[in-house]
Amino acid sequence: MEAKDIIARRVASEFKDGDVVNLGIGLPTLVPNFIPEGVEIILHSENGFTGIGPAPEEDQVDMDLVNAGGLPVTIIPGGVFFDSAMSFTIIRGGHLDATVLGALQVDEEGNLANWMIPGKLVPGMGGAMDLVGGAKKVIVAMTHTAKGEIKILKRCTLPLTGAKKVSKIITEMGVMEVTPEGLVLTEYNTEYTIEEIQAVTEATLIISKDIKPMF
Amino acid sequence: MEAKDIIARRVASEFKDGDVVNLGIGLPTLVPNFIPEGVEIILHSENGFTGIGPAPEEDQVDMDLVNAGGLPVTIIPGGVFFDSAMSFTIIRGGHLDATVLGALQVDEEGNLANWMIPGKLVPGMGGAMDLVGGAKKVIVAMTHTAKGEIKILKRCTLPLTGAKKVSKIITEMGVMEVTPEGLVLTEYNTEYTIEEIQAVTEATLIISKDIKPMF
Amino acid sequence: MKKVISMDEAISHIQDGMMIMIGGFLACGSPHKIIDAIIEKGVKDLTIIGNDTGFVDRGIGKLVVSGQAKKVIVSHIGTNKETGRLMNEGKLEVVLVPQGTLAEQVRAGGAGLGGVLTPIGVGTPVAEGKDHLIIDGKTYLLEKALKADVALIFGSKVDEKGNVYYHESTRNFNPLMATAAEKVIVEAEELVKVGELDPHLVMTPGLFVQYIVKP
Amino acid sequence: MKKVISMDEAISHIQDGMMIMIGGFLACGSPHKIIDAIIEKGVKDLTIIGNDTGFVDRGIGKLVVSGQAKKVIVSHIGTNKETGRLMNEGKLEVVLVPQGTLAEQVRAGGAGLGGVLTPIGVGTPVAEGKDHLIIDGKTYLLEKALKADVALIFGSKVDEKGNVYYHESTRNFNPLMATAAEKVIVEAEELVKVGELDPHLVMTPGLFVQYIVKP
Repeated sequence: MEAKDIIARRVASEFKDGDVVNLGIGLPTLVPNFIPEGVEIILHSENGFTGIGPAPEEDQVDMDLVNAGGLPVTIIPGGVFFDSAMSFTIIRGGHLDATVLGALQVDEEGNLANWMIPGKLVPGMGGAMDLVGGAKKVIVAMTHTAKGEIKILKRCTLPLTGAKKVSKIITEMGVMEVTPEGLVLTEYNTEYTIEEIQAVTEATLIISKDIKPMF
Repeated sequence: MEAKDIIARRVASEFKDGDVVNLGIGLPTLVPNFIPEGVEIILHSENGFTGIGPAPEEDQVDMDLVNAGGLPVTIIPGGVFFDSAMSFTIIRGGHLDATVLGALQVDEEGNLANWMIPGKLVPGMGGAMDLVGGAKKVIVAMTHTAKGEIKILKRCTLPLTGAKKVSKIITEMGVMEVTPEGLVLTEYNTEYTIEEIQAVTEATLIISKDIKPMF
Repeated sequence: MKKVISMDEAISHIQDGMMIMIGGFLACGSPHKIIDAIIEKGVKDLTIIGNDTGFVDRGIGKLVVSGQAKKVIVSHIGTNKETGRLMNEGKLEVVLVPQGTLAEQVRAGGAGLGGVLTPIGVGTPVAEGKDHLIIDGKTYLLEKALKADVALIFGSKVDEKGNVYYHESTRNFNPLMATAAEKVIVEAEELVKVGELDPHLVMTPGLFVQYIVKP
Repeated sequence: MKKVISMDEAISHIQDGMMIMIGGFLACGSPHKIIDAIIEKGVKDLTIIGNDTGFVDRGIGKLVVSGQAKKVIVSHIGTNKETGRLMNEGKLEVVLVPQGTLAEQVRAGGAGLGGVLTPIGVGTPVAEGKDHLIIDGKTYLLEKALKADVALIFGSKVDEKGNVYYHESTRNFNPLMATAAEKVIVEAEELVKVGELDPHLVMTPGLFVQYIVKP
């Protein structure tokens, strides 16, 4: 299984029936493929609806109905349209059970940076700051490193998206919970040793005494 | 013509085609009877719609559709329903061309008191403070005195609904504009002399040099 | 997620001393059957947030008459003489709030905002003891956000996922309150299957609603 | 009140140096024909408030590419490389705002509120230089209300009184912006007669709309 599928599958097991979830663009959009049977989650799209359905057939594309990445999608029965103020009432008001986003950097305090690299790349935060600040659970889902570059740090060096907001980090190597003591490795992918995982992690990993395999 | 009809008729001449107007309960609700032909005003109901129509026939009463006084009404084509937040976005945001309300007291500074008499009557302000604070033009429409008691004062003694917000006072005796200099009598009902009007007005009336009959 | 429950179960979520929001405007759009069930159950010391205290025999006012409210936060009490009487006797605390401010305070509670910066009430008794902020030369009151333990709302059509449509002027405070409480219980006038409501006509997305009762 | 006007007349309301709001989310729900007409007219030094700068060849982004914007206030610029390039060259001022904050700032402008008290952005670069308020122990940023000279919105169905229905995810910022400008011009995808829209489905009451163009 590819790294991104490993990550998406593990993220999918975080949810319980009825959870309202916002999935960031990229890797997080793979999560619905792995939601277990019997669990129904409500997918929220910050541009203004709940109930994101699968991508339409090419001849069914309706450009009035796109996701937050601007791509055509569908809406499932029970989905609802609303404006941007209501969309962020849902996000900021604590009505999202979880958000799943990627990161440029994340650190042991639960700080997250994913909206700019000064002087280099400034896409803007879009809805990410609201999602990180408002969701009950903030799950960072990403490959453990970016082409060898370390992303899980002691302290983020890039401008923050949110301060001390991350709940959990899920990579292809393991699952790390953000606690007041630091990052606790609770599960790991047995294709790696714990030492190998620590070697590509700047933050000190506290090994949970209940640590178990990721799957 | 009764005093209240005189007042309502004069208020009705304040509006131009397309104006959005909120009419308080009581006397102001008579205003639509006198709107001139060719002028269409949009009536706003603060409980959540525009386009208040005439009262329904008894056998057409629908208790889902009431005005801000709780009485059954109708909605005209082009009317729109909304929630209380939108209703007061319209009011507070400056999107009402005028509001017409009664008063317990009004004064030469344009202060208005119409929501409580301490220790005696405390109905509450309802939407009146928002209406007085938000409408572009605040018209006080009332009988000049209340059973002989003077209501147009130098300074209100009752708790205020709004400070320095009144634009114009229209009574059965005349029309007074609130200006930085005080109340300017611009029109009067020729059934009274100016002296008679001043006699039942505590505020000093500045007589407009262009003063003219009320009709 | 089964949201449709019995009235008994719904009422079990309402406990002595709770802060509850109740939708409706002069009893139009109030959850009448839930109100009756609360009276039957006899919980006490409730703090009630609503637009008004309705009438002695209809709407929120019945809970004032029954003596189950220790405090009400409303914009208007003039249509229920019992509210004034109990207030004057010191048996009921009454906080009067301008209607538009109340709507925004509830909305802010639901939207995760700290409060509302409104010009309404400046220079009136409403402003006493509140922080005044001057922004770009204009004075605003800081009115804090409101939240509740339970919101009781009325929906004209509700689907099994809790999506709500409000007919005509029944909407008023209902959609705002649905965002601002730990638990939201909707009294459905009509219960429909998922997919039967036009997703554009849903005014409260089902994610806000925990329980539905169909009396 | 005749609101339906020609594109030429609509464009005449847009002048050099104006602050304009433009609806849409990654070009979904943007008034494309009006944008094209602005490019043809060639007004300059515009400050544009929108969710994002769309794409180089679609949406608000076309006004960035054409060099007519001197400043943009948006949440995201990552899908339009020209925005970043002009910003880096000092030819375009870019203010990045969290999407939910931007939505509320526009809403506050329309609702007559002084600003927004949001927890989003605390501890990030967004907070720099802004007032921090502590309310009940939690820190909020004071983000000021936004208003514009003109708002350009897109409506799927518009009646002759300016009542607007937005289809699917085209709604986004459009109804918020329709409340927050001196003049509101709506580009109608379909123009219908008064009375043809369900008054529950109207998302922008016509009172907010000054002009309608049907390209």
